[in-house]
Amino acid sequence: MEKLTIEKIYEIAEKIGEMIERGEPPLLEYPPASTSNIEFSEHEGYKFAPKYWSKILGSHIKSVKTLAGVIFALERCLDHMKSGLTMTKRDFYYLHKVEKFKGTLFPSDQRETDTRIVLLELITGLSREMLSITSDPRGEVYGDITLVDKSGNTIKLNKVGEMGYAVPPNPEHIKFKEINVKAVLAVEKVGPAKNMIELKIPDEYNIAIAMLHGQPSRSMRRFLRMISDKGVPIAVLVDLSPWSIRIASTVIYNSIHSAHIPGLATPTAKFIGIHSSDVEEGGFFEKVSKVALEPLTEEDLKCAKDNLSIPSLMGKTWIRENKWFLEKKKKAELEIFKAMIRKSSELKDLYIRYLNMKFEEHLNLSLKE
Amino acid sequence: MEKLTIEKIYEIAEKIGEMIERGEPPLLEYPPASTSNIEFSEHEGYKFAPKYWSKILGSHIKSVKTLAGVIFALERCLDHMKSGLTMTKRDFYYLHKVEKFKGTLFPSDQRETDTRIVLLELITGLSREMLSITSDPRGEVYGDITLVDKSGNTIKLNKVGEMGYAVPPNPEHIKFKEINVKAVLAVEKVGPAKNMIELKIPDEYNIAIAMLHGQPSRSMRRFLRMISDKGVPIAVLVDLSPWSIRIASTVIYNSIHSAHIPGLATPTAKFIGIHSSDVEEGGFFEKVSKVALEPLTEEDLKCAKDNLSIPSLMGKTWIRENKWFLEKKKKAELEIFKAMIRKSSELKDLYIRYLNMKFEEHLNLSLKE
Amino acid sequence: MPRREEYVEISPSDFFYRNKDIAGFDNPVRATYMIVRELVENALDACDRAGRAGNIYVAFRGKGSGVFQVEVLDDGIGVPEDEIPKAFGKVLYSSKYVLRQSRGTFGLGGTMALLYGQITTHEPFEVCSSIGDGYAARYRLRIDIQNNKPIVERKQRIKVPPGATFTLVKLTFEGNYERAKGKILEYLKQTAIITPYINIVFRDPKGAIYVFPRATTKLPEEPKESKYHPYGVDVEVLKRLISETKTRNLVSFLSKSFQSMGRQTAIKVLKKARLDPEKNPRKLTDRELVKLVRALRSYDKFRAPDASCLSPVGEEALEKGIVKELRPEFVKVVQRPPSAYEGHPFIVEVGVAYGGGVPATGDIVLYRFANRIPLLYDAASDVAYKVIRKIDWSTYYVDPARTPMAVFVHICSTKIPFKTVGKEFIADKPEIAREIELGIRECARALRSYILKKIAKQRIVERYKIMRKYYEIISESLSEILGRRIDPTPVLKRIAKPAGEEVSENGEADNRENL
Amino acid sequence: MPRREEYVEISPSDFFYRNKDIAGFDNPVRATYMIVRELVENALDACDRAGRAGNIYVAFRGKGSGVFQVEVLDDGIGVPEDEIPKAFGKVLYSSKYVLRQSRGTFGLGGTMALLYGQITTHEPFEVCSSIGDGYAARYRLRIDIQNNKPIVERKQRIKVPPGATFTLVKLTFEGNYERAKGKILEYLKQTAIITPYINIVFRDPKGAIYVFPRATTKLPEEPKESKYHPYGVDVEVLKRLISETKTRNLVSFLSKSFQSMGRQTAIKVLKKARLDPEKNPRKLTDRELVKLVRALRSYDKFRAPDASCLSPVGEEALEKGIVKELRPEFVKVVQRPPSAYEGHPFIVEVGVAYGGGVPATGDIVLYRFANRIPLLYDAASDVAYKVIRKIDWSTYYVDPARTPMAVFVHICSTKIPFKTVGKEFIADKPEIAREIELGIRECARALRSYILKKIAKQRIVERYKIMRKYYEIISESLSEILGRRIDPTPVLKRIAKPAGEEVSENGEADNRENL
Repeated sequence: MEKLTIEKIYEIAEKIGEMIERGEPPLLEYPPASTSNIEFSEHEGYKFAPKYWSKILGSHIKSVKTLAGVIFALERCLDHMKSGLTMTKRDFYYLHKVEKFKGTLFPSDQRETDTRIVLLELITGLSREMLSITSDPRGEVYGDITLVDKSGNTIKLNKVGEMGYAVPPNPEHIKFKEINVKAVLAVEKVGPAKNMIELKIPDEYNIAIAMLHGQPSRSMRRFLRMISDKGVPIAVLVDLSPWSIRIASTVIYNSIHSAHIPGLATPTAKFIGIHSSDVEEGGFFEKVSKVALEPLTEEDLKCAKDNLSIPSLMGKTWIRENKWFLEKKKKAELEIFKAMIRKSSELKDLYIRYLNMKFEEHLNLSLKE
Repeated sequence: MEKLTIEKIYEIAEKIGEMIERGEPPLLEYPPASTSNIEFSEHEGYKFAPKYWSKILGSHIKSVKTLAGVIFALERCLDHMKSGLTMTKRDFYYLHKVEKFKGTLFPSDQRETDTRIVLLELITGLSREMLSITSDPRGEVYGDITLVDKSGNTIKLNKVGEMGYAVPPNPEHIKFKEINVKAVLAVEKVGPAKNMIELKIPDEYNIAIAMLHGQPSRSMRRFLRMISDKGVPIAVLVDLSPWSIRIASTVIYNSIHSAHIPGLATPTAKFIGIHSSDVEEGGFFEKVSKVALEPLTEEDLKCAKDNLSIPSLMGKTWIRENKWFLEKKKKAELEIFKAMIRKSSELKDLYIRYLNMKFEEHLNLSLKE
Repeated sequence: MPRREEYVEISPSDFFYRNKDIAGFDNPVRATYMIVRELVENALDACDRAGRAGNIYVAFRGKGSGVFQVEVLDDGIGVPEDEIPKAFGKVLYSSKYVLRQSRGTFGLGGTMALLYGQITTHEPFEVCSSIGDGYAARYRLRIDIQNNKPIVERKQRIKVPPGATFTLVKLTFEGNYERAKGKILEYLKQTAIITPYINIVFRDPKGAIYVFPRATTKLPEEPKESKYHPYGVDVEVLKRLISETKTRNLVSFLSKSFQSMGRQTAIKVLKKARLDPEKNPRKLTDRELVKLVRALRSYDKFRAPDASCLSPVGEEALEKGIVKELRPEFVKVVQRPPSAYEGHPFIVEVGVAYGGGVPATGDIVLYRFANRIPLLYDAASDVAYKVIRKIDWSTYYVDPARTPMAVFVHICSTKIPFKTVGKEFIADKPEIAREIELGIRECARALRSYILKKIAKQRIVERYKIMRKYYEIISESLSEILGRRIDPTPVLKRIAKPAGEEVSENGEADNRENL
Repeated sequence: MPRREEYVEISPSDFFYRNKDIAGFDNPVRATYMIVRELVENALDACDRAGRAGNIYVAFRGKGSGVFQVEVLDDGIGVPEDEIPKAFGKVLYSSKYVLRQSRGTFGLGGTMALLYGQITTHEPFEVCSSIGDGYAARYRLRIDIQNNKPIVERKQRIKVPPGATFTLVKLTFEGNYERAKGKILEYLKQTAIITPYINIVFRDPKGAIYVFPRATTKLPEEPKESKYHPYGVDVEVLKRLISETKTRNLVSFLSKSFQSMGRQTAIKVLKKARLDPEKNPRKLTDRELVKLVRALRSYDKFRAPDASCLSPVGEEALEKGIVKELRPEFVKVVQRPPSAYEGHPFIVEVGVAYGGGVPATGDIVLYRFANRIPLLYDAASDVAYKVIRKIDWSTYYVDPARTPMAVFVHICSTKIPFKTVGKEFIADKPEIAREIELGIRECARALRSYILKKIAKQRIVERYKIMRKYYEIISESLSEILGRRIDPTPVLKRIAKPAGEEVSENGEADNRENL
């Protein structure tokens, strides 16, 4: 992996260097992350399929700054990789905040260098994590999985504490040793996920639980894909809301925003709930859904409207769910399980019933077996 | 711990029940979290020392709702504790979103139930975590520390992956088995903390690193205090900014906001940097500080002004630092280390030099020994 | 070789003809509205002077290509036969140039309307009037603009019942009724509010009839002609008073010619001016005249100007006018005591109407009146508008953005400080602003206590129901914790009726007040 | 028993005396400013009529307790001896009631100033004037307000050099100079902009002297008296023209009495009105008069009104006026072609000044002029203000919030559509708004190309410097990655001078333009 990255950097540097020495204004071509360069399919999710190319031309006053920024950044990335170090976006910004860049690459604010990072990804065809630029990681996994990560230690993900294993910023280095779960349940919110762990559901029913903490981080998405590539079914459990179908679809299909990064989609993952049918008549939550649903806020409604033009939400299920939001102007949250019970001793059974129903329906897998 | 909580709940229920049966309007007294009930000292941080008491009177139309809310909440907490379950604030909100509470306890939004949680803490004198109400946890610790948490597993915090151990929402259950570090370094930001781990600084120099992710969560603060109670020195490394001295002081002294919760302050912890003197003439960062400092934003400046009236920032050091912000209108971030180096291979040495200097100065401890 | 300019004199009617825009006649739409307004105001004045609850009939007839005939008939005091030509056909000739409140301060609006008709259609206008002596004089008139003189084209006498008084004015003009319609109807509606004792019937060019019936037959007291207040005097006025006086010495002159001026006061003023009290006023030198004016103006112990020359509508009548046209849930009208600015007496009447039929516009609807004339244009420049904007309405438990609410401000004065000849908005005199604010605040306080009482009564009824619900929850939760039933009945009995609060038997609060 | 109202006639001066506020004399501060303005305007008119680059001297003298004496002297055309009493002592008597651009449209401002002096101090005023025949007439006058008549208190003749013409007006009044001072100086400064050929010297009550020297001796062309344009006609005007004509038939009458009316056109109009071209105009019936007016107004092929009666300042002179008073970095003045609204011809002159000495207020500074009079009050109600607000200035690469910028709008017309007698702001006539907008946009386009050129020249020079810096960074980073030195010189040579761009030798761009 790292070798590929280093080769790519040398290749670009060689090309630009030669042009400069020939007295030819250097030129870098790259496929912009415009919608026309992005394809979507249910089977692969978002895929980067460049048809159009943009140019960074060393003879244009506006382009030359970009060119210099890219070359400088490649040099710094190479240096960090050689030292085994990562940097954050803020680190990357600070690399430019030096005396000698006054009037040239000295950034007016971090947005400027953040944009450059996306450009680096497009030019190299690699993710920024591969170039050693990471962001704050987010998300933990709990369950009977054994792996070795960059730290070199062998880690059993149900033996690292009650929160589970904190997924590192760049999971590329992870090697799986043993996987003893029949599925991974990715849960949007920490609260319900934590309750399931407290109720020993992962231990007793042999599944792993991934806590997404809202919109999943790139590292969590990459981790889920890597474990899916090992043949483990992935189930996604989120709120019933316009935002949450985005979360589920991001796990499954990746997003337009990072469509140019390979390996972030998990197309075999299944969106198991909460579905609108669960709160409708005859649904699992029927008895509380009249009062426990929340009204959509202005922003929620705007989100549902915007969903109508998101390619990954064009499939039948997504359209049905989103239409429900627009019609009913309601949402339900995973906390609705708590509104279903009078005594907390009823909670475990409730979770099991729900998950078993959903696993059978979507993963063709019985939880109880 | 849990027994105490359960007893407290019974005691309150008995008292109210008896008054009702006597036909006497029930009365609950509690010390409000007003500034007059809060004391501050350098040695203990914020401390709750009730002098004034408020009343919830069952004969007042406005109080009766509060009373009913409190009694209902106590019953639900008791139930969760008995099942070994936690709930989030959102869960707590959802407990009220049921048909039968229409027109009474049905909340207009979550702020209503959040306020009730603080009231529960004041009435019982216990933290909400003890009452089984937790929030999303935040923060990891990496280093040669062995402990057992609620999961029952024995965990070595430098063997749980490259991010370290994710601190659980309620660390109360943790039992330390072996502590082989000479200090814990609490770092505000993940980027620099991660770099230190990548550079093997904790392994080679026998310290632990705690990643605060900005303003530290209550669980992280509690964890730091627990480890400090075991005799381990704690060092706090944050940005040089009006917000970050708040972060450091929160670790050391707790905050006004949660002053009524015992055990959140770590008064022996030391604020080791970044200090204004580090970026001034003759300071560690002198050579880059002219360009690498960021100007204070409007909000930063307002924060610095507000700091002037925060009791825990009245000490000499804090006043000196805060004055510097008001005068210079600048800030520095931990990423400034990256602006100091031309090659990333220089980074490790830079960290070591800085930490060694600071440990000697503030912890009277040599990193290199 | 010296050059010489040519100098010309023009007549007052020529002056206003050339500058008709400044009197509001600047386009066909505005002129149509102004014609109705000026003629109706003259009719209202005539009714007031007759001292009875009068009737006014206004009718439009379309004559094609933008030409209209308008007829205004009132049963007011009537115009004497010999005064008709000049009163209607001469600018700056009027019965209104006295110190008494009347609607047309400038005394030229009616003639401007007739002049506008003449220059747009070249048709003569007709006036027919009787002062009650058994016959009516009917004139066909034109105006000789260059000489400011009426031209009588035809005149006849008609027998009418003795005692019958009326005036009918009929004129033809080029205008635009369609676009002026909204303003005209709004003007008549507001006129009906401020003169609730007058019956107004309006017939539009399509034959539609709008009736604004009277709500009372009680008239406001008629304004009296008054003497000058000393503060309102300049050298010119003083000279005129001296030329009219029959007195022989300054003390008598002052005490006879001015308001609030007894002999004692007169002597003090003269002492201040260093003038001999026995001096004949006609013998004052120019320098002494100036000294006397200064003394009159700087003496600071006069009573406020006499307001008997003013004729406010009255709290009861204005309330009736508001109720009849708007049907609000609540109304409060306040008449402020007389006050004065720059020596001119004035009285402010203020009303606040709330809920019910008040138009819901999302903001306070402001109705402005000056000497019983509605003011329809340029509200935002008016002193009352500024006062309303200054007030923090939340103090009074009202949110003008959510509750329909109207404010009425009526100023009457011998001299309304209009900013333009168009008479559309009132200048920001601090004395007037103050009275308006005090008036509005008094009404607003009444509104506040109305709202608060309404709320309080509803609350007591709700209280017990709520208490019961909460104690059920408390009981259930306590029983769960303690494992035994806690019965809430004992405490509920105790707290149902707290001291100082009472529940009416049927639980209904009486929300009707002030109506 | 019939009641009878009392009817009274008042004189025009009495009318304006009673309503002095509507002419701007409503308080001592405003009156002080108005007195200067009205007298200076008369002086400016006198200079213009004399056809020379004149001189005006204004002096204040304090007399204690708020009383001032003001003297205004001009070397303009002078007033004939026999006209002096009426011209100054009678309202509605003036040399300005002709169809020609002059400053005082209403022709009563000067007399109002004198009247104000008289009623506040009871002092007579003095006028001394010569029309160049070797002597000057000196009068001491008062106004008989009730009868609108001058009273001559004293008169004498003084020998002066033959050919010397001048007018001196001296009056005493009660006012407030301290608070009026700012407005008076601003008025004089703006007057100096719009009449750059007049020398103005002002002496304030403390003896401080302010000089506004002339910037040119070239006068604008003198306005001519003009015939009526057919669109500006109503029945009244038509009757007056008929009463004055010597022609015997309608064709000749029309073509002699109106602008842009040849015989052919006259015949077409008469055909439209169905009138016999040979008919004697004096024999027209009332109905025929109306028909003729309608035909004149609805005929749509007349040329725009003749603007020869107008006297704009001229682009060059206005530019000089602006440069001399403001010293801007850039200025552009545009005179729009004559246009007309409602039959009144008008010409708009617009200027835009940028940078340099233009006052930096954070917004566009708007200088408004009407018939060469500065307008100082109520800018926000003026048509020019609305036009400026409508324009998206970013289109012209200027940000009024950051760049000091001034806009000058001068409208001259035989009839300026003022909204008030105070003559402070101009009504929103679409034709006028359009011309102002076109003028401003033309100036703004010139400003844009000035700014763009300035920017472009700076850019080329910067380009090479920047390129070099970036290639140093690229070279250094590449060398680091590849482990061998990459020399940027070859590519830098190639791209330093791109096709179509040139670098001047010294790299300095010439930023001075239009000045």
